[in-house]
Amino acid sequence: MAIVFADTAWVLISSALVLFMLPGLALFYGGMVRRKNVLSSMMHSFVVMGIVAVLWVVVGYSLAFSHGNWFVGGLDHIFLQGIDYNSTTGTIPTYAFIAFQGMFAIITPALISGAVVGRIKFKSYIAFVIIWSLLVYAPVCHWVWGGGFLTGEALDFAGGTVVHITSGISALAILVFLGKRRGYGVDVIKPHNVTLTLLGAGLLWFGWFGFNAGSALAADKIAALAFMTTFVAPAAAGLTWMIVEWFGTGKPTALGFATGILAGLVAITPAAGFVTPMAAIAIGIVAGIVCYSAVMLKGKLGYDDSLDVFGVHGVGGTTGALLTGVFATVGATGLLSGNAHQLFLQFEGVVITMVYAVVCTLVIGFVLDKTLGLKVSVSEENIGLDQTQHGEKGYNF
Amino acid sequence: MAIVFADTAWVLISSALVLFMLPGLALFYGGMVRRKNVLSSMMHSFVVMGIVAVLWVVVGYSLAFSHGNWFVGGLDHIFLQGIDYNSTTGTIPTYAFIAFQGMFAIITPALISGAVVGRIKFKSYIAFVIIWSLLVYAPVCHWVWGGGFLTGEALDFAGGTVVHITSGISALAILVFLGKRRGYGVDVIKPHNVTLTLLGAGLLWFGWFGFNAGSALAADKIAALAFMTTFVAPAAAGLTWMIVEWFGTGKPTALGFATGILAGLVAITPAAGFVTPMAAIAIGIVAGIVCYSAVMLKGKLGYDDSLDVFGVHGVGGTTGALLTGVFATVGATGLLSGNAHQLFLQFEGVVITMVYAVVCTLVIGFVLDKTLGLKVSVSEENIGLDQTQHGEKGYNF
Amino acid sequence: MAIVFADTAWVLISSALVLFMLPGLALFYGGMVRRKNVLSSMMHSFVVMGIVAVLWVVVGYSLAFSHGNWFVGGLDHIFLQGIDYNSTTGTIPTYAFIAFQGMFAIITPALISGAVVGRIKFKSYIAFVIIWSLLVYAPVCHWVWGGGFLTGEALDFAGGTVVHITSGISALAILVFLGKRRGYGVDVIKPHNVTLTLLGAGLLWFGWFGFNAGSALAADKIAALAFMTTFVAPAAAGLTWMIVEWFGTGKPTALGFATGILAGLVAITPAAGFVTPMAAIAIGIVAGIVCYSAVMLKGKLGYDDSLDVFGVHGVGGTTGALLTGVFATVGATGLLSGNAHQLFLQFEGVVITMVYAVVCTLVIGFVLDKTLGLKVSVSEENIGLDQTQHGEKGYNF
Amino acid sequence: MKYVIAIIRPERLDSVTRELQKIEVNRLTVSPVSGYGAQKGYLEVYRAFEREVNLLEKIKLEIAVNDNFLAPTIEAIQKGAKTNEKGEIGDGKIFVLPIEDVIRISTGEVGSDAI
Amino acid sequence: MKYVIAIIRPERLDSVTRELQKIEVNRLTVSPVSGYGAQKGYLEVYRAFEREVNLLEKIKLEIAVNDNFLAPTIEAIQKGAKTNEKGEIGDGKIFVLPIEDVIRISTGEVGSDAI
Amino acid sequence: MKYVIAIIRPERLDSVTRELQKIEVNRLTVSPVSGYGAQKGYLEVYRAFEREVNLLEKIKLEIAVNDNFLAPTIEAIQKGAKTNEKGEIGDGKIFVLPIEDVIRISTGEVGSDAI
Ligand SMILES: Nc1ncnc2c1ncn2[C@@H]1O[C@H](COP(=O)(O)OP(=O)(O)O)[C@@H](O)[C@H]1O
Ligand SMILES: Nc1ncnc2c1ncn2[C@@H]1O[C@H](COP(=O)(O)OP(=O)(O)O)[C@@H](O)[C@H]1O
Ligand SMILES: Nc1ncnc2c1ncn2[C@@H]1O[C@H](COP(=O)(O)OP(=O)(O)O)[C@@H](O)[C@H]1O
Repeated sequence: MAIVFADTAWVLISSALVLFMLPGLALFYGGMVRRKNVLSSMMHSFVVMGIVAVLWVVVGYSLAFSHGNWFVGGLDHIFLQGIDYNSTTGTIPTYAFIAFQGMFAIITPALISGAVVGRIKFKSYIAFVIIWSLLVYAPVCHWVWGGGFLTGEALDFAGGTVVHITSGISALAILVFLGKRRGYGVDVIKPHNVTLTLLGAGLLWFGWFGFNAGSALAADKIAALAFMTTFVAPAAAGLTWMIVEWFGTGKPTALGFATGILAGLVAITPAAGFVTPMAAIAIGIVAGIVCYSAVMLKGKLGYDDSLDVFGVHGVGGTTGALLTGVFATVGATGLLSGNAHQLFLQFEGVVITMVYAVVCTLVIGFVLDKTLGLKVSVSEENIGLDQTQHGEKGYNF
Repeated sequence: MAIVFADTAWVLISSALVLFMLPGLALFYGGMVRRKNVLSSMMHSFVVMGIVAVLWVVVGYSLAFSHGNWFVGGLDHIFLQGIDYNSTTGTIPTYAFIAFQGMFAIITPALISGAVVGRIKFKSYIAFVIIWSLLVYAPVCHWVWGGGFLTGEALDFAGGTVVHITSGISALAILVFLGKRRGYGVDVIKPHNVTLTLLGAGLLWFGWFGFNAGSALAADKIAALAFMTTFVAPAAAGLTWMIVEWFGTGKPTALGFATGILAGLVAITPAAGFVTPMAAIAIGIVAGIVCYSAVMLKGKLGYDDSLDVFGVHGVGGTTGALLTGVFATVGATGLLSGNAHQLFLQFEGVVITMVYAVVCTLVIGFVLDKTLGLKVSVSEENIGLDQTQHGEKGYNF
Repeated sequence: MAIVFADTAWVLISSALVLFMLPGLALFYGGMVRRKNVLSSMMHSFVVMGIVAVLWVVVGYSLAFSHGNWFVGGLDHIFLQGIDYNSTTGTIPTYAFIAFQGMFAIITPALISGAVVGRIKFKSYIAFVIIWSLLVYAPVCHWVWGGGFLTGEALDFAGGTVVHITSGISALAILVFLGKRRGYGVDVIKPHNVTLTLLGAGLLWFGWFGFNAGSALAADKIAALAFMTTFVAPAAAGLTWMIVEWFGTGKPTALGFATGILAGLVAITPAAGFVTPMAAIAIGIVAGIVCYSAVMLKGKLGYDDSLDVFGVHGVGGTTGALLTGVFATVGATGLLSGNAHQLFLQFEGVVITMVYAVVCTLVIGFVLDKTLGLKVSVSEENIGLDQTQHGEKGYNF
Repeated sequence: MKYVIAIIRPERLDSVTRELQKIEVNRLTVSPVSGYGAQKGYLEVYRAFEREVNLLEKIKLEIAVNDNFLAPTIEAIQKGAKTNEKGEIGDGKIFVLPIEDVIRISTGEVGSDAI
Repeated sequence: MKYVIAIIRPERLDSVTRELQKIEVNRLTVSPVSGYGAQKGYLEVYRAFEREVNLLEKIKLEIAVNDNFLAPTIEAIQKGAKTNEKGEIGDGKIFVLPIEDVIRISTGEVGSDAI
Repeated sequence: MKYVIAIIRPERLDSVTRELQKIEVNRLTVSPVSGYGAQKGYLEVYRAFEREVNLLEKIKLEIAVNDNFLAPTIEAIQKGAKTNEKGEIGDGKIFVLPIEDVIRISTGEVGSDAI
């Protein structure tokens, strides 16, 4: 089939934008940790670009998108067998589709890293990323987008469930084995460089336009709609977070605003091409309040989801997935358009994904903890992961 | 009407590029202030992404672009009423047009912040941005691009008048109420991190391709022309600034070069799709000299336009607007093509805009100063705005 | 001829991406030098955007791409004579082509700067960039892409020879006159800020999608292929570098991973649109091993190619050029497809380019050393180039 | 009057200042430093080069105290700076230097009143 | 010989060095520090946590002087460091410590000649 | 016990620590500072402003030593810190201050044992 050049250009640039979110994430997370862990934290995002890119073309893409069963794809396309530069998917070259989807496979495990900074062994992190990508990401991606049992049921425009719920809930599950950073809860572990975090938020938003609007897989009206919602939802969420924080603590922080933007981006992801801009603002406002509350609650519950992966991605992703079932009006209908069933389908998708991701992550965590060991020693944690895991320091004279 | 996919792709990616200028601006400004004000300064750019994005879809877009009178648009499209994802504007979805124009509405007030860093109250800044956006930006945008009385008269390809002159002159006006930073003129208040500023300049240039070439609203020959002029004019301006500074002070600074690039970008903005690349180089050279002189003059006049918003955007925007009337040859004619009248029209546009922006800004400033108060206390200024306005610090151990 | 809008959009955004590599390079290099040289090092990349952009439209483009002889183009298009916004090249406006090619002309000399940081006079650097661009870049570009004697012989999809081999080998040659930094080999001169370097690597990869996939000059299947190979090759190279280093020294460094990514990007450049993704992975793996070895060897040989321009660009570019002759299957054939002759042509292209670039660089270096002087004084080197060449410091309180 | 210089682990800063506040020593100066000592360092790698380094990140506290405050100050620092009950290598050191004079700039007070 | 340590506001660095140059004290060492003192701090917020902190950015000057230079040096610092005529809380402090010896590395000079 | 403060060039840090290790002084604290001294500075330019500044980047070493280690420590620093045989302006200075007490936090050792 002939490809549409404009769609190809759009998906290619969108793919580049999504990959660009990885340096963004590295900065976002890296700025929030202590100086002694900055490279370790950034490497958690960078190394995934290496690992999952290769893994994806070797086997991941096939598991997620080739013809298989209700649960997982087959092995028809391992090593990209049967695909060449002439192959097409929809109106674009299959290679463009594989690259675009590969970027999603990359960012998802990298998101989890925010929960485990400052104490996970680098080699165990690598093992975790590989196994989790195959065991959790590939199947869930197949369920929702690749022809699996949720395809055509739960609405997920750009990955609220596939990306954010899986990563958010897995971040929580892995903490069972990793526990807290030393001093957490007693000392305030403050971000060493908030300018990095702000810049990271900027890169993430920029890249997210590719993430969401690129998910239209065409430079069409739906892409424009998804772009628009990805523009206003995070804006509304950032403002909401800021206002709530201002009233709550007396100060509107830059970090809070940036986190709010992120919460809005997460929440609009599943809805991006299904809702109007005004609904997007509503979703952003709700996400701002709900995620803020989730993050505040952490302070009370005392688990150390260090950079609030669950509070932002898990909670924000769930919020977005459910609200998609409420507000959907474009190309699908939700509760407010009289289709209550969609909300149920959304709920079902969320629950199944959560349970599956938690169980798998617990198993992976257990096995890795017993074999490689997940957590560094006390003395390594004290000195910092940059020196102990990577033999280098972020900053020298 | 059917949309053109290629144009849609181009305007969408251009919109993302323009939004990306905000983190760029945050870095550009943030690097130039003292450590204790870095987050405050960056937040001036970030928070505008939140505020104006929402404001724009709620009412701004309608005021600027809906059918109204010679002065301002109507309220037909508040809350984006009457527009859905099927609506088109020219060859692209209206949502793409709204998003693209929204980015311009965002960056304009953010530019002003460079003049007021280190001493403006955060809540007053927010109030200022909201009021100024409605009172100054929306009408001027309507005049020039939305069907108002300057539409089709003054040439302004991508916002020399609408964006740079309004912000540059308003930056100057607001200083009437804010005065100088403490120690200004006695101590040299040096940039705390020039690498941030350089990186910011890089992001700005990158984003500016979307700003200018995206303003063609199509992926056509005019877009390519505007791209080309946006490529060479800042190059010429940066070199010119560097050479003049080298002769003047004996050293070519990195900050000077970056500022020169910015001056060139500003000056080519109104001209981008109307002039040849060689004319763009001429405009860049003139902008480099004129803006450098304006910035030097500040040292003599003693007002504290902290990061030279007037010197670069006000003066550069004016230079560009007038030179558009001199060099225009593509799709319009200027002085050198025998159309002296165009230069008069440009001049008229500049003067009317300046007067209007100054008057409004003075009024807004006066009211805010009497109500919320514009300036922080001496002790807050000493401690820095990061801690006093936002309760955080840019850098921790 | 009518242009294709989608191709125009793609080449324009690709051009912006390539220009964005310059701030990326500035960060990549700037992070690796000492604090006292950070601005100097960043300016080496920034100032080239100014100089070569102007030089390119004045004369460079004409020398490279206008009709000339086997060795160099003519002067038909100096000052872009004979070209206006209606001119087309293939399916895009000529202005888009000129801009895109101009970006390549910019990044090439900037790459060289990594070898000379911390000791070259700024004015001599500028002189070097101007002369080298005209004497080396323009002719070699003409040979390979502009109708010169290698056009249609040596395969070079996006500049393995034109960009990376010329810059890599010239970096080595110029060291004949610049020698080592003081203390090199005795003290370990460590990167002052690895977060900048990582971010730089991120920007470079992002921009490289424009570099390679944009080189298709159309938003077509070849662009998608080139995108895909530019996605997986650096991933494989980064992983390979990391693994080799891990075994070699016991620690996988972030800097090593980033350097590996870069090596992979360099090596896939000539091959990007000619090989399959699986071949790209093979090229990445080989590049990771070969470039790592080259960089390690430097430690033994004792020359001070400060930031390993030769080890990464020279060696990586050569590896890529030769492997293109091995793996080419799309639109050309290589050794593995039974066309051994192509490998010979690749080899020929590499050798001729290397010899030419070395000889020219030695001559330029010799002349500049005798006239302006290439190296700063011992005391200037001690104090650092930021203060002595630019009169500023990267960081202030 | 004494000038107390303490080198501690960055992660103990909060608990040290907490202990100090309990005894109402609430003036001090903090700076980030790197240290080298009994605590084992790690292999550091930079491209072709690798080397054993011991430079670890530490925090330096400087506290000027009147003589009667010296003992409690030292005790408070010790209490706050210890990683655990028994103390671990790398917990840091305290140096006590003599001060001859102190001047408070804003008021011009001198000597022990100015501390 | 004395070792003068002064903690001042960052924004006063320029005026202090200006005053010092007037009396020809033109050797000193500067570093950024954070301080904690009488000057009220501000609420600091980090996600779920908020806390009153007093750590404010300051500059530390270190100046080794011969005894006859001590008084003018202190005076010059005071003059330059004061926010205004009457002084404000947070303007900083000066500590004077004894020095036993000074060595200039390049020449090997020792004692008061080396200062 | 003495508190040795040395201001050296950043690029000499490695060679100084190497010399110190030879004499088994392997405890010290390092921090980045800026210095002002005999070494000529350079014109600094910031937009409309330009000024002669002498603030150059330096490294500060702090080493607490027992008295018998003082002389070799100073010698080792001098050896490592010199740019070349004859020494150059800007190579830095060493200040020796008295210490009254040292406490090792982890063990509670005090005095010269704790150094
Ligand atoms: N003699 C000394 N002189 C200067 N600094 C020292 C000295 N001894 C220790 N330090 C500082 O104290 C830190 C902790 O000391 P270290 O010897 O590692 O462990 P411990 O605290 O158990 O003695 C060091 O990193 C160094 O900064
Ligand atoms: N006793 C002390 N020991 C160490 N540092 C001190 C001491 N007192 C003050 N400082 C330093 O001086 C700075 C200014 O002191 P502060 O008490 O805030 O105001 P003032 O200068 O009016 O006394 C503090 O931030 C701190 O860095
Ligand atoms: N009297 C002093 N007090 C404090 N610091 C000093 C003093 N003299 C020199 N220094 C520090 O030592 C550094 C080197 O001294 P300088 O006078 O430039 O050269 P030299 O080492 O040849 O004497 C200075 O930059 C400064 O940081």
